[in-house]
Amino acid sequence: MIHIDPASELGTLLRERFGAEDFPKDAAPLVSPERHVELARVLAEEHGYRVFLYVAASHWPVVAPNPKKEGDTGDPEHYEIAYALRRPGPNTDVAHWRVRVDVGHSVPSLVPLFAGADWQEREQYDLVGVVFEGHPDLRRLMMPEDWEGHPLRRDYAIDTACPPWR
Amino acid sequence: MSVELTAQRRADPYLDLEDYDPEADLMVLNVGPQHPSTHGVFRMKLYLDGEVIVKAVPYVGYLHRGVEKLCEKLTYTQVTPIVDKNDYVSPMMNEQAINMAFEDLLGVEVPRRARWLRTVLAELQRIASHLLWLGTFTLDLGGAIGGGSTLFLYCFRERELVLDIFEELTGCRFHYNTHTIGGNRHDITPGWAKMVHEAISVIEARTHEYEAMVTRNGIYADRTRGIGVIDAGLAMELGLTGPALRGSGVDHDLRRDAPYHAYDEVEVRVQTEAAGDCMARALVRIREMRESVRIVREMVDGVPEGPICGHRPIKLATQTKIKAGQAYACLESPRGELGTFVIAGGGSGTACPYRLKIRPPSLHALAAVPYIMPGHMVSDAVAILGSLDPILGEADR
Amino acid sequence: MSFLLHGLLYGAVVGSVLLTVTAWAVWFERKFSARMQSRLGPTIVGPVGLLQPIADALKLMQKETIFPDNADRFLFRAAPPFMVVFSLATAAVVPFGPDMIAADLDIGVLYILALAGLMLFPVWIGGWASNNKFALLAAMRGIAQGVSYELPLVLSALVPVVLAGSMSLSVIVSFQAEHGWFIVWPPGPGLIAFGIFFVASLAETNRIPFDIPEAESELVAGVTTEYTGMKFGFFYLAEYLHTLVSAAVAAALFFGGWHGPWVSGLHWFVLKTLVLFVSIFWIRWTLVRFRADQLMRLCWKWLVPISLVVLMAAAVAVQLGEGR
Amino acid sequence: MGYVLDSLRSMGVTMRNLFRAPTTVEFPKVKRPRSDRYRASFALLHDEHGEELCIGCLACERICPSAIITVVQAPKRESAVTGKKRGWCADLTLDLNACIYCELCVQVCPTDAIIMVRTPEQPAFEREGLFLSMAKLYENEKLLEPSWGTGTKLLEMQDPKRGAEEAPKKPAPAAVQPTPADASGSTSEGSA
Repeated sequence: MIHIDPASELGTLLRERFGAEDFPKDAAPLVSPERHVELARVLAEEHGYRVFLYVAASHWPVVAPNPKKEGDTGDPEHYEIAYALRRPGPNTDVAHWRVRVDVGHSVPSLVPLFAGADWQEREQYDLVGVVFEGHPDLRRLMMPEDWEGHPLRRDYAIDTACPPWR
Repeated sequence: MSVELTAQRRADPYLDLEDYDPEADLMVLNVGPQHPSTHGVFRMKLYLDGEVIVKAVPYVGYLHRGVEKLCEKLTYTQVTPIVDKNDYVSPMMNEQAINMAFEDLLGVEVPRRARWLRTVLAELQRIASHLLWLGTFTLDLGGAIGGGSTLFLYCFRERELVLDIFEELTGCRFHYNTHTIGGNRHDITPGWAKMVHEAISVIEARTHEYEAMVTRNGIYADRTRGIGVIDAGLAMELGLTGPALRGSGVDHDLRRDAPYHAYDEVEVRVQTEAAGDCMARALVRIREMRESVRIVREMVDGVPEGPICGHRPIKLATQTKIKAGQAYACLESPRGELGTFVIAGGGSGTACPYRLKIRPPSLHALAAVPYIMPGHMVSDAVAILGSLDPILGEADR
Repeated sequence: MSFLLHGLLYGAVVGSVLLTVTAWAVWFERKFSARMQSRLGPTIVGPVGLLQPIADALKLMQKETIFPDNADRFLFRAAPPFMVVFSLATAAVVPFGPDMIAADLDIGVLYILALAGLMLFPVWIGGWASNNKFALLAAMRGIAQGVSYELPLVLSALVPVVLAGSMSLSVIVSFQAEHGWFIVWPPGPGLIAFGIFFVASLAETNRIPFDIPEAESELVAGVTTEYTGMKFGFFYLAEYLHTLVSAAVAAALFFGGWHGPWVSGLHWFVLKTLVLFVSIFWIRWTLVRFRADQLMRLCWKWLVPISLVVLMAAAVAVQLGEGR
Repeated sequence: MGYVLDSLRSMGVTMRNLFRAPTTVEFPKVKRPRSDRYRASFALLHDEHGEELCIGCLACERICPSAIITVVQAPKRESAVTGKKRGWCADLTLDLNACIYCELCVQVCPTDAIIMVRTPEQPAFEREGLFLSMAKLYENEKLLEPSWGTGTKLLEMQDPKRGAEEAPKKPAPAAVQPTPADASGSTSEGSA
């Protein structure tokens, strides 16, 4: 399970400089979309997390408020984008963080910092539909260019009819 | 030579051809998706000035099968045989990577015997995968009717020995489905260790022959030295891992630095080369092959007694239930860091993953193409692509 | 009149024998390379696959001829026969035995080299007419390579000419029969010249490590990318014929042709040609190929200067020998 | 010069290999031996009294990752041998066109009814030839050589408690069977 100890070097950084409050036991801490490029830069330049690992976006549909629970407001449709960087070498470590944006909003792209984010962000845009702001070349990567919809969204049925192949 | 000078500079992948030379009459050469040396169905559009590449635009996705979407619909127990097909040159690694993630989520302890067995299988798979790489790389350099195919067939001949070992153990030569959550599905048979010893001693002896034909050959060196140079900074930024990263001089190997399986019980000597060119990547892989032979030889006799599976064996499709959580598990596949990022729970119930993301090392390797190819010739494009060792099944998923 | 009859008769005999030999040379190469690669090679057609060339030819003949869109059909059709004709025509001046020569030209060596130069044209025509970028690139590479390697080929072939004092192949062979093979005597020039001639022949015949015009891992199939059926078969045949004839010419120029210890004759010539032919295969199935610029560097920086020096050395040797 | 020496060294390697025995075989005439566990196709089994082992429990249909197994259950009735009521399978089809040979259906089978066969090379000329009907599956039992794996053996091999006590006195809990099956298969095979 991904867990970042708030007392660790990474946890301290996230807590003190990037306002991460919640360090869940089974997930990476959330960072605001505005600050996360800065976080990646600090991690790469000051802490040696220089290998780009992955971007994994996931789509979360609307959760209606549970009437039985007091004060439950439900959850709007949103994307959750998990990022990871690795520090190479004998003291290797992985820095995980998550960014959450509502549908319709975009996330700042990491491409200016990491060339490896280019295709990963294109893939997530293609498959999940997250728009990465500042990406120099945000095209579909896996699916045909004229494909409709984003297959990895939860509302995209697995048996959606495929248009005739060119 | 001007070709070499331009290759050293980091190329701009988004180069506007107007900026290059508005007057230039560039030739657009479409290499792939059906081309002998694109290692599957990779396509790149090369803008050529004479024979020198000005800009390379790669296209992937011709082998996209929607594995990640499929995994969302399959239960945890059913996913293993599906991901087998991702990196079809080292299927063991796919199985191990995905099951490591699930074990992490479940908190299952893998028995020591299974961990040793997994280590041996992983190293054997590494030998097989590097052998296939060496063969196909030389094929790219030497041609299908020529020296390339000779070495290719030598490598396949030796790779057969490894596949025979896997067949003896699992019953399949390729898509084994021998790993499961918490351990392995097949235990070793009485004659297996002897078979492994015979195979690796043959492979070790023949590695010298390969070296005589490739790395110690002047023509081969001419084709690979100084070609496709990736400096350490670019390699890390691109997320290159494995031999491509080590070939750029970064001393990083998950087997030593973040030991999984039983790698904490064995010494792994990490092989690095500083040059960052095709030859460096080739040397790293050939030395890794030797290193894997040594590790297998040390480990195969000492596989400890005990159970091979620490979790309930698969009896029902929906028997493995994970409430919630996110996990990232990674291992050093022959191509680099093969990671699995899983979000469990969520809206998909407890039996299926909510979102499963496979981090393919090949995709990152292919992403290097537009950065390193410009400035080289068409012949070098083939060499560079071969030296990155991309597996399209894994890149496209 | 008798000259014409002689030419026709010998031409027919040499042509048909060579074509047959070439067909089985393909079989031999397939078998040889297979064993080198731990394979079995052709086994099904005939005993040990001996009828495989016939099966191949029949298969190629049955195949449809495909013309690419916008291809120049006339030139596209014209290229393959030219290839075969030029490589067969080279064989006319090769002395197979003491009196076995189709046309004993005074300028035999010049004729061979001229035909080797002409062989570039079908390559270029085929590559251009295919209207395919891979074929075009291959044709350009082929021209560049052919023109460059012509030079060391000519210069090294001139060494025996200078030593024997004649351009006629039969005279060169008889001279060697008298004074010893050029590969051993005079020591030095002949051997080096043979080395250069051999390498340049490999390049002229597009054999690995110089097969960049058809580099199939880069350029799919080079000039023959768009050729199908027997048109491709012609290119294939011409390639083997050219290789075989090159080996024969090298045997005549440097190894004394039909001359040998005990009984001189055709058998010695065949034996020498075969040894050279097999070594070409052996090299082909061992090495990887050069890149275009490395190939040029090898030619202009090494082969041309060395062959010039060797030619001078041969001339000096002849001058010194005159005083004898 | 370097090129010449390097080439000669490489040529030495190829010459050495020229005299090694070929590794390929003339395929249809000679077939390479396959391992015991080799899995190639499927078969359905009868027990020693000639009664169908399959009880139509749908386990294989549910586990199959590529969803190629279709089971039609038949109503429960008495077994002719034991006289006890048991389930029956009316029809079981398996589409080899999409099979990924993962052996999961074999592993989950509670009665060891479905197994894989190790006779390799089962080609077909049309797609229907790869579609295994129930009749074909029972035919395979007689015609083809069974592979090592059965549900019982696989579960025994993967038993997490295996090796904890030297001789397991009772069968593994997961391998409880409704009908007597291939009991001889439960050996301690595999502990090398």
